[in-house]
Amino acid sequence: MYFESFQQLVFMGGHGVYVWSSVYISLVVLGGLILKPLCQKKQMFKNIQVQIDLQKANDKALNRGQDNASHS
Amino acid sequence: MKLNVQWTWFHRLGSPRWFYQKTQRWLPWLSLVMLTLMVTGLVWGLAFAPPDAKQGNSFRIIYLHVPASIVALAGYYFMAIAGAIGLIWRIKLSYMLMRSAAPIGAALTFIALVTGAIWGKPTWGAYWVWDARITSMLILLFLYLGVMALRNTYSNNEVADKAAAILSLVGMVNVPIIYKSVDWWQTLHQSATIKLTGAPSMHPDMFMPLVVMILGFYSFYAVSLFLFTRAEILRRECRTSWVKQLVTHNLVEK
Amino acid sequence: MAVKNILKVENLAFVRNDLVQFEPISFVLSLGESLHLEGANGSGKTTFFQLLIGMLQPSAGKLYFRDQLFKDCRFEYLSDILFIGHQAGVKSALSVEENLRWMSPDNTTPKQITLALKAVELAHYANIPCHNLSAGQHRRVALARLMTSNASLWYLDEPFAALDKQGVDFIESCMQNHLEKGGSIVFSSHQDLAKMAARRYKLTPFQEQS
Amino acid sequence: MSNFISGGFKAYLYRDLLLSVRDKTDLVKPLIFFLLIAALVPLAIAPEAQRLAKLAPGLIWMLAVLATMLSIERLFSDDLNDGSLEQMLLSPNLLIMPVLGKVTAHWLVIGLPLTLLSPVIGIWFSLPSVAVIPMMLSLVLGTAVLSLIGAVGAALTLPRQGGVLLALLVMPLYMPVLIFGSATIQSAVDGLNWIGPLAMLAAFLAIAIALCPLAITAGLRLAKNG
Repeated sequence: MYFESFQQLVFMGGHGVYVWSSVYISLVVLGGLILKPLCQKKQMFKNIQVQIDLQKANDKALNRGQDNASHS
Repeated sequence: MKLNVQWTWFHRLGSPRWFYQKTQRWLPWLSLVMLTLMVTGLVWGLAFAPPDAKQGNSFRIIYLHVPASIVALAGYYFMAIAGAIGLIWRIKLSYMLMRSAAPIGAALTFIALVTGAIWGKPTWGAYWVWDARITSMLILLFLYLGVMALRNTYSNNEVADKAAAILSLVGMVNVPIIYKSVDWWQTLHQSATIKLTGAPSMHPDMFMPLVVMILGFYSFYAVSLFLFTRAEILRRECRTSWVKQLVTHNLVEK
Repeated sequence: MAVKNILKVENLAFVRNDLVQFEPISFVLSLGESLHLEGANGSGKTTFFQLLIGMLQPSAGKLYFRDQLFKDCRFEYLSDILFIGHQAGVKSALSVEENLRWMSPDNTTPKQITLALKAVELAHYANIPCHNLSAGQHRRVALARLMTSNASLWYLDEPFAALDKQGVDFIESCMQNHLEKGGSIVFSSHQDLAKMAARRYKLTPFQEQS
Repeated sequence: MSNFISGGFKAYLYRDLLLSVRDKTDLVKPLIFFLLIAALVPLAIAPEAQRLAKLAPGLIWMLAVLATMLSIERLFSDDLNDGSLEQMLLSPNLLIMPVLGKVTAHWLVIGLPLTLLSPVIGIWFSLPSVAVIPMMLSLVLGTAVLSLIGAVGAALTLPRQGGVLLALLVMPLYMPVLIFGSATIQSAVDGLNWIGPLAMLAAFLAIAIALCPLAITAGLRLAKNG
């Protein structure tokens, strides 16, 4: 380890604030690039599930309609 | 009479499904590789590598600035080539790859710009210096924003992809011209600024973490691209049966 | 040997935003024959015309012109068709006579131009810039092309829309002597033709093959 | 007056020139914009001659870029609205020639007058007289490249006629032209050899003539079903 103590690692001879701020910003943006598609995927799954339920609902309604027609 | 319609576009629809299943298996391993590369590169560069003689420790920002700008530029070429493949062979999957590559490239260019600006403060005393590298990065960001903005102006999917592909191809021809002319412009107004990224002349101990970080960023690009493209496939194929099965199967399993 | 059928369409279909626009279309059009395309609004008639004139690439199916695939004979095909769509294509800064001159083939003589303008009752507007004219008159300038064009295949997308009595008669007479001269026409319209018998083709929405 | 069916470069060039001559306002607007902004600059910055002279090369080129961008937007949109673009796309022969005809017409109507007007700006910004010839030469070549690249942007943003979108698409592509254009004038002012940057501008023009029509025709074909 180039630096003797953890405290020196953070301070980095006066330049620590610049280095760690750029590291922080980069990690935030990189994290965003991973999390955004994952939430999009979760969102898409929910939408499609809603669509499927909707379709199933009106299919059922359709069949019930045909049953009444055939009975009466 | 069964319409034996030879739907040329049917079999092409299959490839997004193949991509979805393939990435389902590769993603865990690839993200593992990405994580190890990034962590080792960062720790090695920030904690173990010796500081630069002139710039001191602020030099360590190179381990973020240089990989981000390299992958951002390579990402633009990847996007343009994916667009070209889409245009020539009308493959939907390559359009989706192109569409997903744009935001990642723009984000990486943004990282390169921010880290470059922060790095400029201790080295030249000002946050923004019209250094050749940073100016070209700024223009690249505008190119990315142009492609993304154009992508959203068309409502019809097919046309939006084609327009974005054409623009990224026009951009691809211009990127080397822009880089060379900005470099030439830099020499014309040569102020006494040291070259920000003297990569090869560096000490091997400094250079090795840089290579690891570049590989880390490339694998990050791949992981993020796969994730974005998978979300794009779900959005475009939500009416197809295989996606519906996928959703129902997935919910039952969870 | 004169090729008998001038146009053959095989299962032509188009997909927009993953929605198939209409049931795949197949028909054969021979010389001297006209085809009346019918279909409700939004059933894809205009899209089909765009496919016919090569503006849109079909997602499936083939198009043959004089028994040659469209891709191989693009030049002959495009120089031998006349397409009049919803938009008149008239530049408002130019005069009526210049506009018709611009839209007619090379060898049209000035006499033909004035004859055509007289037929659509625009003769005395010849030198007036088009921005003074109404949309209906713009449409008549476009329809005057029926007199001056020497294309053998006509594509007319709802030519009778918003036209008065003489306009409809003018178009029907043009269509009739075009057919007599051995040309052929594909046109779409919501009203039936008084004088002419034309083969009908119904455009139906796409049924999902379950 | 020939026609669109067999007519190519000459037909569209002649027609567009006739159209531009017919409605004068469209012709004069960018030129007045060019002079107007040039007149504002000394008020905004400083009337002293030597400070303006330092800014002159870059400013002249900035104005040329903005004037071209202002006028390129309407190159294809009028044709799309009245339907003549559809007829143009239907012409059997190559679409590249009509497109080149239209862009040349735009250049003759906007680029050339801009170049002939630039000495006036040179005088206003007390540009040394030795730099006037290089300035005009660089503007002649440069405005042609600006028109060609602007036409690509106009074709791609055709259905959604957004001024800002066109600027966003086209500005990055204008950067090299801007750099070498103002460098030509700057090196002439400094007494250096200005043939080099001028040759680069000529090279950009050659590339633009070769490649831009391909992108323009592809963009136009999209506009119909946008």
